[in-house]
Amino acid sequence: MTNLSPERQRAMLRRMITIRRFEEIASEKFRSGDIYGVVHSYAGEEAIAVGVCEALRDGDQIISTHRGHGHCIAKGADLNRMMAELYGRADGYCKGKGGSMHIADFSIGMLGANGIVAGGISIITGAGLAAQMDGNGAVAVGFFGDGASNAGPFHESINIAAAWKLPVIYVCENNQWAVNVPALESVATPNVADRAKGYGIPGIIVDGNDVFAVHNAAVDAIARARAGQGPTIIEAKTYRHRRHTERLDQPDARPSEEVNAWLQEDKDPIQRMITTLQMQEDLLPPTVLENLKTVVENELAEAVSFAEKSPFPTKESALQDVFAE
Amino acid sequence: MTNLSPERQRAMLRRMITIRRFEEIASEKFRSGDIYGVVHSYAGEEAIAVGVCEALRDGDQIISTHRGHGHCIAKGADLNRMMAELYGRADGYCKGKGGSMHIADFSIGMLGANGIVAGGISIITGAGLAAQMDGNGAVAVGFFGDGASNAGPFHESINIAAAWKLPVIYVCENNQWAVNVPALESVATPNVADRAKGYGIPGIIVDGNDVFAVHNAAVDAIARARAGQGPTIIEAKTYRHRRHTERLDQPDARPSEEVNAWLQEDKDPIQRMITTLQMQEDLLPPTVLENLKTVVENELAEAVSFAEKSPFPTKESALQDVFAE
Amino acid sequence: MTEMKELSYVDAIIEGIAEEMVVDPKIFHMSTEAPRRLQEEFGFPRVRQTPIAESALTGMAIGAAAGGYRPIVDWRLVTFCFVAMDQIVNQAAKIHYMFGGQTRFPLVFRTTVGGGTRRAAQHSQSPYSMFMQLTGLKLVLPSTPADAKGLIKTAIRDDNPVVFFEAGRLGGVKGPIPNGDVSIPFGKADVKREGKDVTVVALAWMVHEALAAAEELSKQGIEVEVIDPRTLVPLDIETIRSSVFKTGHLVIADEAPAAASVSADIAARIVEDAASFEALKAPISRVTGLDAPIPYSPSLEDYVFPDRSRIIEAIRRIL
Amino acid sequence: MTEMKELSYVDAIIEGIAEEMVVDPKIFHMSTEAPRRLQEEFGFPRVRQTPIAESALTGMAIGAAAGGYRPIVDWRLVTFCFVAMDQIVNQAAKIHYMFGGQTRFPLVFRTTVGGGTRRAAQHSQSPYSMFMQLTGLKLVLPSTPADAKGLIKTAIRDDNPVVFFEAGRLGGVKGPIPNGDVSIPFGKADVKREGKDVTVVALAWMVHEALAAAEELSKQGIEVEVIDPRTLVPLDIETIRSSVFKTGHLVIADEAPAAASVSADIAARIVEDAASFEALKAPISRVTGLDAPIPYSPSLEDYVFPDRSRIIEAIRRIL
Ligand SMILES: Cc1ncc(C[n+]2csc(CCOP(=O)(O)OP(=O)(O)O)c2C)c(N)n1
Ligand SMILES: Cc1ncc(C[n+]2csc(CCOP(=O)(O)OP(=O)(O)O)c2C)c(N)n1
Ligand SMILES: [Mg+2]
Ligand SMILES: [Mg+2]
Repeated sequence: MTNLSPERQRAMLRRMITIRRFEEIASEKFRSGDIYGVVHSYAGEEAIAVGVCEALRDGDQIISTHRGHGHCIAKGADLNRMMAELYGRADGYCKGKGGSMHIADFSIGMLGANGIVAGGISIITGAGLAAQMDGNGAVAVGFFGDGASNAGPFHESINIAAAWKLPVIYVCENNQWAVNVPALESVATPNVADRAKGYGIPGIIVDGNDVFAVHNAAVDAIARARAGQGPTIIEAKTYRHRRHTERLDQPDARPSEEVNAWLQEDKDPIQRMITTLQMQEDLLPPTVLENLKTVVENELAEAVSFAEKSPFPTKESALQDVFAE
Repeated sequence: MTNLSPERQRAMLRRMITIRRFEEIASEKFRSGDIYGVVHSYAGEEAIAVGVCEALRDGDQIISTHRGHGHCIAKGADLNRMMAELYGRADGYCKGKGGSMHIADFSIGMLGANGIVAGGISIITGAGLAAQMDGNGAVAVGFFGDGASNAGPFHESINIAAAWKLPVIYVCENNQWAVNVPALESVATPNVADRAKGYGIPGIIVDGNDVFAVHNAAVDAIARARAGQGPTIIEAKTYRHRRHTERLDQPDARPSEEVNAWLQEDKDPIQRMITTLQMQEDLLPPTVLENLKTVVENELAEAVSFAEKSPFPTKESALQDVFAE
Repeated sequence: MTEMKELSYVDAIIEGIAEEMVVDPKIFHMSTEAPRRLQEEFGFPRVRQTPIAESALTGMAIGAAAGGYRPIVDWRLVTFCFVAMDQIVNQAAKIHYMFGGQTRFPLVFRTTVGGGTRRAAQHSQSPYSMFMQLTGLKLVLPSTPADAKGLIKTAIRDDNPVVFFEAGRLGGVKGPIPNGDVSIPFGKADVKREGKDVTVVALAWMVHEALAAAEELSKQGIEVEVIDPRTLVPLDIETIRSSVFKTGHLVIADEAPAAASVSADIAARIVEDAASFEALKAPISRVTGLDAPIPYSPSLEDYVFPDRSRIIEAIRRIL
Repeated sequence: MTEMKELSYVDAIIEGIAEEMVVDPKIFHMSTEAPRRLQEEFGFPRVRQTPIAESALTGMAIGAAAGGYRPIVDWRLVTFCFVAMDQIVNQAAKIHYMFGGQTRFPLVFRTTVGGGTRRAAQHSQSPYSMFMQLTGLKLVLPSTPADAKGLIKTAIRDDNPVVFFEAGRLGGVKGPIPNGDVSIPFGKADVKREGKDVTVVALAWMVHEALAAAEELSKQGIEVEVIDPRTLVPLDIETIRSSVFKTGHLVIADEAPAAASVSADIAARIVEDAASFEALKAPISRVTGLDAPIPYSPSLEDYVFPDRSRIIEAIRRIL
């Protein structure tokens, strides 16, 4: 299923656990009032961000959605600055100006979360254009949801990328719902990947909760893109573990049997990865797994404490950064 | 090729000739300064509007583009009021407020030309939704260009129409150019109809200069729509005889050999129809054809004279019709 | 006197819609998330959940309106309507005029404006002023449940495209709702509090801040008149002008940024008219959002938005 | 003194772009129709003709800017930019701020505004005022070839998103172009004519109408000062204020509709400031497009747009 080294496999598992625990803490801190506004949890979809980003190299770029924490972590963002941003503090990635829906780290090629559905798709296409003009083989990856695939910018961007053979990989995280609307009612075909036919590009469907399947699909699409053969749509079938946002006053229309089924160990991307690794001898002895979880826990405790200690931004700083000097 | 009665075939020919001559007069009057602003000629594409509209019945609706005169005439608009509108006169369809890019006749189900590429696609989709809710079997037809097929509204609308099985026929007039950009550089696949695959609906390619081929495709798609089976994309391959607009200061990037080839009798939709009719005994004797041309000529002369006699609107009327009372 | 019931601002709007939907079967409602009450009361096909395609929805509403329906499209947060801006600017606002008044387009676009929810720049906007440049749209911005209900009914009955801006911050705020058919005409400002010393024109959430400021200043003997225009198009400048004749002092309070805004417009209209210009005893003062996108952190967001204390400062500055 | 050459307004802009493109290889130009000179001089890939997908182009420019490029996107007529409005409002205008100033987005959006071309409502708009509500964009609106060339160079060199509005009516108007590096700083209004009796702030095409009006009135002994702000963001209100101190009379001339416009904004800013409020000897007068979408027929269009005679009337009214 994969020929990644044991180290890389464990590193991927660690990132997936980091994302899950980050989201759990974010939910908790949202409810305790330390995090404001809105939080969209990526729990349940970790295999996609991690599977794809593991296939990238330095200089490659990604863009995210409103559900952005997982993409940040998978691309290597700093947990302290992420948590501080959620806490609205001066040491956050955006100096407290962005919050959950607007975390970016341009220095690592993470071009940002986005509060507008499909808002990032054309931006990452432009990053792909820049990469093509640079001619250094870099690629750009746009993450977006099944809901976003029905929006105009999806079409305009993928059509241009296909016509211009831009090195962009469009990764649809099909978690089967857009807030309370099922994808099957919104997307005209059963699969978002079917759309690829309309652009003459490959449309690959993968089990989005199988990190290696995702990774393999990403490796192929990225190789294609680096070779100048143009874009690919990867549709990763998945499910979100939690309601649309952490706001409890918003209804969740998903049938509870459906939700429960996806919460089981045989569906959970992290449990599945652990099982897979454990099936290979010596790859993930219990102590290693425990150790890894402890490391993650410590890192996140450190991130929370970093955030807590960081000051709120001075009010005058609200008027800074409107324009670059 | 067709089982339309001779009368209907001749009526279709007459409408095609009317469109051609209307456009020739519009070009001439644009150059003489009687028509202002901008005129986009439909010359060369007559078979599409006429072939499709012949398949419609009362209560069906269409929407047009910036290149709208042909659709108006094919749907049965009044030539006098059309010409008066181009002349900017009070008796024009829009009381002189609209001009060439904004002629509509809601009473006959012609929902308007549109200055925005792809601007009408969602509006006609809404007309289709209304028809579906009315439940009386009416259909809606959206005309648009190859260029428009790259715009976001194309995607959003067709996806919804497909998901909701709306009775809409999307007719792409692929004249192979969008101003000076060749469709082959802009549309990611060789055919706009290929896009239909991405929505799980039929995508039919027809020779857009063969009025019967267009008509047959329309009949099928309309039957499907009336039967509640949802939308169809019809791509009619065609070519515009003239530059993008009648403004001579705008360059025309199309190779002159290409243009010339399309101007030949064996490509011209009207000549082709005449030839086809003349191959059938007694269907179009020379005198009938001459007579038909004379009738058209007289009607258009009357339209010009109607327009010339109509007064310019009073300036105060500029402030009327901003809101419906 | 009949007893009045209480409803929240949002519930009042939904009730207004529901009442109209009962009466007129041509009304239907589309949005990416359907209001639960409407969904339960009317269901599909009159209440539709849609793909995320606000541009298509907006255009579809226009097409359906041409076909005799009275569509309501809820864009949800106003930030989502920008993907539909072409349909708003180039189609909805102009279609009646452009085609010489041939047919009517009875449309309501609902949308939520305003900040204060810690949702950062994209999700905290109040861009109604931008829509004022678009001749051809009626614009509503209520500040109380009763106004909201009364104005949504008028919006639905109007034969033109109406953008109905709902103040997010007021969504849960309760207020009395008169019984019976409570529709409120467009273009009639409401004097929310009478006063003789200074006129404060306030919009949406700022109406309540202005009332709080008035209460405070009243204790110090300053009587503030608070006017809520309620509709931006048509704008009832006459009521504002009359108040300025009385008070000679004008403050305009709006959480949107000042540049090219309704607050600028009101100021300009007052000083363009010779009589109201003469009546002014002091500079006009605007109390608006500061010149920045809306930041996330509470310490920043609270600084960017105006409030009662800034209204009080502004009044003091010009009195 | 070196000899000056003459260029049309449009050619001056293209020359400005071409000069910058020679110097900086990171600049590239995208639009649905490429300017011929740029195409010939630079060709693909630096000058790209694109599918009709203004939203994607706008977003792509943002992504390419993040990657170190300096894209110029020509939306062509401003009416076409509304399909890209989300990328303008929610991405370009806010992206620097929202992400805490992490990186720069040097972008120029070119677009043509204005009427007078008999192209009816959709194709005759001047909606720059709407963009003023969007904190985070710099807005340019030149009225002469020299200003156009100087300001496009500054726009390209600026590290922020700039919307460069080009007045369609002025496209073919010729004027002298100074030699050398003619870049003009943003935020500096230009006094196009000095006068002591009344200040006319005019934009784009209206600058020329105002100058014609000034010429006319000068014969009658009225000396009009004509000020062209040139950039709307930043707006040089100080130069306008100084002029009002001198003349005590202010007329603002803009072909866009009055509501919530830059003309309203200038008026508001003048009367918010105690000193300029005091300096005003008469009401402010705005000369703007009338309240209608732009109609097609010459008899109608000419009525809707203001011109020199309406400027003269307005001046007479307040003097
Ligand atoms: C243009 C736009 N319309 C509506 C919304 C409100 N909204 C936020 S997330 C969301 C659902 C997105 O669904 P999907 O793309 O499948 O992503 P998911 O939340 O499932 O990860 C909606 C409708 C938005 N942010 N932007
Ligand atoms: C949104 C938008 N962008 C650009 C334009 C300018 N424009 C007018 S027609 C046209 C080409 C349209 O091409 P196509 O759809 O193929 O129609 P055709 O003119 O070939 O009939 C363009 C770019 C426009 N009207 N609207
Ligand atoms: Mg989803
Ligand atoms: Mg074409």
